[in-house]
Amino acid sequence: MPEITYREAISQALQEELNADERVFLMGEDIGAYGGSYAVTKGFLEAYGEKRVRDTPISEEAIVGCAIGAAMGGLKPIAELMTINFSLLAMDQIVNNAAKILYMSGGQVPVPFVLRTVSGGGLQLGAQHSQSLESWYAQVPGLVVVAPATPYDAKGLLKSAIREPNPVLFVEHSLLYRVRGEVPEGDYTVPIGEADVKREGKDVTIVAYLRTLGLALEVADRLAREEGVEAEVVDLRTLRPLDLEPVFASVKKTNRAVIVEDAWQTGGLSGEIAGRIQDEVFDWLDAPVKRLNAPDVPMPYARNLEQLALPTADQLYDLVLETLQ
Amino acid sequence: MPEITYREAISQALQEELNADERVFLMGEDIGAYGGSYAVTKGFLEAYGEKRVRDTPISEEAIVGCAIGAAMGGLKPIAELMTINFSLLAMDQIVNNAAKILYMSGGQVPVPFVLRTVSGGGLQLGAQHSQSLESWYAQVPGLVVVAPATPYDAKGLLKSAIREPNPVLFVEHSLLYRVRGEVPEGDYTVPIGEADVKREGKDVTIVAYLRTLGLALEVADRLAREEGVEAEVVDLRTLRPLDLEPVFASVKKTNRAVIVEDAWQTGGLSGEIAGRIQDEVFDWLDAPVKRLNAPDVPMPYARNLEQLALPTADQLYDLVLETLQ
Amino acid sequence: MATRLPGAPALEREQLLDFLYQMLLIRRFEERSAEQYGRQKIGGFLHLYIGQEAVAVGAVAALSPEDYIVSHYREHGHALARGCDPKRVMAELFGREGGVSRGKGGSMHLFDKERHFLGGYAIVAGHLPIAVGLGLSGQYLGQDRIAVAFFGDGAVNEGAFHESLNLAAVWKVPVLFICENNQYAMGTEISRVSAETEVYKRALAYNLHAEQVDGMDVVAVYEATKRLAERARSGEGPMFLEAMTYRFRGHSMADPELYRSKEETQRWLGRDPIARLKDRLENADLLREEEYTDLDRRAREAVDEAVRWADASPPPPPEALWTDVYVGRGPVRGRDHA
Amino acid sequence: MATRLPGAPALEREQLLDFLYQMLLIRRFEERSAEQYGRQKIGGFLHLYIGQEAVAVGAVAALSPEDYIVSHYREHGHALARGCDPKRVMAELFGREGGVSRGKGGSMHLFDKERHFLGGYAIVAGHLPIAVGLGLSGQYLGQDRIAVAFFGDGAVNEGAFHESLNLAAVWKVPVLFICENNQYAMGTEISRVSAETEVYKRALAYNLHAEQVDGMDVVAVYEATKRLAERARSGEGPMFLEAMTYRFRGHSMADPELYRSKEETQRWLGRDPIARLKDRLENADLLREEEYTDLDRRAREAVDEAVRWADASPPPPPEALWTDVYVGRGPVRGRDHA
Ligand SMILES: Cc1ncc(C[n+]2csc(CCOP(=O)(O)OP(=O)(O)O)c2C)c(N)n1
Ligand SMILES: Cc1ncc(C[n+]2csc(CCOP(=O)(O)OP(=O)(O)O)c2C)c(N)n1
Ligand SMILES: [Mg+2]
Ligand SMILES: [Mg+2]
Repeated sequence: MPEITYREAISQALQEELNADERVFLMGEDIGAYGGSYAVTKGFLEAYGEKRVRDTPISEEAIVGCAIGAAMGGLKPIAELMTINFSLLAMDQIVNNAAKILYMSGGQVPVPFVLRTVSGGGLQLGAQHSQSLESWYAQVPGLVVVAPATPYDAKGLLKSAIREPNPVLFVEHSLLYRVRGEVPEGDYTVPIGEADVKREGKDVTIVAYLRTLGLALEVADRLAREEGVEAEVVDLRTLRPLDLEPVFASVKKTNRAVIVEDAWQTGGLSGEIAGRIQDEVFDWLDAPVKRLNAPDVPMPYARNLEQLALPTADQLYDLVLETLQ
Repeated sequence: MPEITYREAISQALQEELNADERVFLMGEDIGAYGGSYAVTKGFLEAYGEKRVRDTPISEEAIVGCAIGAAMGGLKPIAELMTINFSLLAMDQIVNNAAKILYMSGGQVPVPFVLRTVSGGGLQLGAQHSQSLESWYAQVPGLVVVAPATPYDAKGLLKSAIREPNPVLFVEHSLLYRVRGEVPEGDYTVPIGEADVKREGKDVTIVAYLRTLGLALEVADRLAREEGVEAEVVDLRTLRPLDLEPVFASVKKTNRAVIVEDAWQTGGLSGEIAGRIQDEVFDWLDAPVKRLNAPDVPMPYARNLEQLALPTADQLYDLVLETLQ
Repeated sequence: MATRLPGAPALEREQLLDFLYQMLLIRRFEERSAEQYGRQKIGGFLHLYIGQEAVAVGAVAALSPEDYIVSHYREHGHALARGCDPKRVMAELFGREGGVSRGKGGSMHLFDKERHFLGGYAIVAGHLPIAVGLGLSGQYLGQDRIAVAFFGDGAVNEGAFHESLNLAAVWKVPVLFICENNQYAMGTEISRVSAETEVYKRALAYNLHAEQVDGMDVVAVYEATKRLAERARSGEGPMFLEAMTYRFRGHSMADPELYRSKEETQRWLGRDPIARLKDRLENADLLREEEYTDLDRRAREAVDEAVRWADASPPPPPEALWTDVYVGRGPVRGRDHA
Repeated sequence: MATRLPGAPALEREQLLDFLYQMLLIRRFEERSAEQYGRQKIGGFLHLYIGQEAVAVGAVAALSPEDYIVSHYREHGHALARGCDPKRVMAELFGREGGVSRGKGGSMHLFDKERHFLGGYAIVAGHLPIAVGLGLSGQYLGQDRIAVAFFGDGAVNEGAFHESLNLAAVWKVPVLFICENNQYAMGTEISRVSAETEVYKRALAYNLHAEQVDGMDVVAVYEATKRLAERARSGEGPMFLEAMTYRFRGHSMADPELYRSKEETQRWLGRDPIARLKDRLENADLLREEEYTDLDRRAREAVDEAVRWADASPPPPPEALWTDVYVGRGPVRGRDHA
């Protein structure tokens, strides 16, 4: 299988779906003439033309609302918000319209479209450009929220998202675009709503998604090497609907769990997951479920401070060891 | 002490602060000529004039942004968003500006203002007007989020909020405006960031806020009457900073906890609280921490369905008993 | 008897009588809604369309049945004008299974997909970008179809208004924006919150065609809409129509109406769109008193029937709580508590 | 030697030379920033102001030092023109403790409260309502003070633009909106995304005074700003100025500039605001070549000094992560992991 980047995997999925279905089109800021702010759609405008690759004004609310309307009219829009920070400007459309129209219409009007966006910090972009806000959307009934951490999952999940009959927020991570991995050429899908055990182990369960999956795998290797501890790593992949069965199964085996997430802790997903674990497998737990989140501060610009503002491998390593004591 | 309503308590606090400080002013949609959509500011326009009671266009983003700027310029704005559902239109201002300017400016520029809004369902207002979104704001460093459940707390906390040097989201609940309680005339404050034990008990801890406090107290009485169970009820009152010490202390005594909240479960505060309880007082827990949230559906309009879409006293009663088994 | 109205030669008498009937239907429907609200058959917010009937009736009549319509929460009139069954609209207000949205939407969220009535929305201006998207879908698929959005003067100050008009203009989307300027947003008079009180002038900033019409004159609304809809349909891009009108009742049932004078209301009552059309038809010898009485009787009967039907429709089954959250996805969390 | 420029009798030679110096300072500052970015002394996004210097210099010079200024992320020029210390601005770009925002803001978030420079903001148009609030505070407190917001042509399509202009107009807030129309928002040419490419015409919809000025002519910008600022100050409400300009470099350091032609850029380079003022002064016999060389040398030295100073400034202490989240509230959650 060819090894390609996360960026290329997403780009492939988009191209294949554009080729397969005339109703699929892209819209967003600077996706065309500029080639996409993360270069995912480079060359698309030339290849597909202005009808299907639509540069928009800087109007996040209209972008999402227009995609909703287009979906209601029978198209399959793939809208892009340059980063998840800007999604706050479109949050009304996402939460009050996209997520609710099917329900409010008594099931008459589905709203199938994909909203791609980019989450995360780590590039010194400062407080207004470095947030991980996906957990807010994961709270909303009516939305599907997907967050792939590998090139393989990115392509397969994006294809599922485009074919999904519901609104999907597709969250990419700015630090993953250069990550490489094996990705089949041509068509395949990864099902939405299934978490994935990315590494098997018997001593402790680590739950992660997006950037923190890499952290978890790195720490798991180090734990095996340095401490003889075998960590099982579960990648959530979909944040809504949240598939925790593999987590429960894993904790029944390991009796210990650590959750690691880029978001701020209060109201992030880690609390939900910890709450569910302690509820569902209470009798199997040998230690409290531990959580590693970003510290509760806006993202600072200075490189040294930013490094302190994101969960690190060392912190995770220590926390896992703490759980094992 | 006179008995007044939650609505009157809030109105009193506003008037007293308007009287005390010339820099305090109100702005929002229909707070003036209309008298406020929940009649909290009825008569204010006549009493204080157009300079201090400012009707705005329907422009949520500008309302909040303007309040931020006015605060930076030395005023003490009390802005109002008619309901928390509309706060999504201003979320960028709240999250990306209000919460971050102090930090981004390296501590130079504080943004002291109050944003009043109304949360909750139960009045058949349908999917777009019945949400409980306060937990999203409770995740954001830089914000203070206050959510009083009684007239006494409402007046005292609003006064604290107006004097607070940080941006405060002050969340009222649409079903509480007619609730009556004893409220001192004149000045007093309730400190921000302190949860409050509203009922003492030794058998189980119930954590609640806003509308669910009433539910919890009702259920506690019934439990005492019908089962001889003494529930301790903790009212969070402030959602950020979240004061869980009284909860931990309570659980150390009761060994059991139930959290009840109007919001959807995934990503609400109940997960955070359950996650923290099991972490901090793991060895004291005799049963998993249980949670009662709204079912994961948009709010339906039909009365019979809406009743099913909010946590009920019966559900809470059953869940507490389940915890006690 | 004459067959045409002076000044409106394109309209058949039949159609003019139908305008009258539809306005009466809406009027009676709203009056009964208010009454049923008082009896607590209807809950939540109820926003009556009384006084503005000429806008919905004139505008919707000028559209093709394939054209998409979206509206705000004051949308009973638009739904009825589009031909939604009054029985099912009333049942929706009652929160019953037979409602157009199966009781899950309510007064503010009427949907009737079959009639391309794609919803009432309760976030001010939140449906405007949706209209742009609907118009885009028609354009993209090469359909002969436009989208129409109804909204109020208050919506004009929302960012969504601005972004939608600009996007529609840039892409030349076939969408017709119809602003019903009833001069108040809840209790706020337009001049207190809008830098420009002639709303169509604000629309001109987007380089699109915009004009104003007397919203109390159903024939004028019909003709203006017809013209603008055809221009949009023929590729000229978005069009904007400001209909000057007035709501005769409060904003919602809770409104004490402290913010406007009796005299003002009285002045506008004198321009009642129903009475005006009636007079005009009578003067042109196109309508006899007993015909009018008959139309009104039919309207009242249809509404009586709607109320009876709605009341006989059962509430949605408890199971309905859990459906329609997703297409093709199983039960959702929280179900265990049910 | 002459003392005045033909056509600009109000300006002293001193001030004109100061304009020239300030433009040179910004130009050299930005060139060095680019260089330091290449050396990874600066991280994140870096948006250079090169080409647009006349706007910041002319406009800020026309304001009172008490007037509030807010800007977007392309704000180094505005900060320097307002008198922020180049050393501390460069240190901010370096993410150092000596930075104007103590290293926590970065290039996009320069703040200097003492100089009433109340920030650079990275959400397009997100600072416009803040400017309205700042203007309101001056009006409310009876201060003789206006607020000024700088932003780009791309910001005009955001809802926040619309809401801010309307609110300011309704309340007659003393705020001056200055749109730097450099004709591109990242890679998107204005005519592709704005229904009206003459931005000041969009502002006219709010019933406020709006005009256009040659943004490559510092004297013209100064005069227009002076006029509009005084009108705002004297109670006429918000004012709008569109400055026609061009960025000579890419949007940010990552921009491959595929979207515009070399010829176009070349044409605009011919209108370089620095060369233009220099020529004009020389033609009017107000500047000698060696004076210019001297000004440029001073600018270069100031920037050299800024780079040295910034590099000597230490990074913020780890403790700084936890401060400035709240005023007067203790440590925040997550600290236990530090
Ligand atoms: C975003 C948002 N803000 C505020 C409200 C509350 N609200 C409901 S209707 C209304 C007034 C709207 O007035 P207008 O657009 O003129 O329509 P009209 O009611 O006059 O038909 C307001 C403020 C809302 N529903 N949505
Ligand atoms: C709300 C929001 N959307 C998108 C972006 C990404 N973005 C940053 S700058 C920019 C272009 C802005 O162009 P303009 O306003 O013309 O200013 P210029 O860069 O030309 O000075 C975009 C789209 C953003 N920062 N904020
Ligand atoms: Mg109105
Ligand atoms: Mg630009």
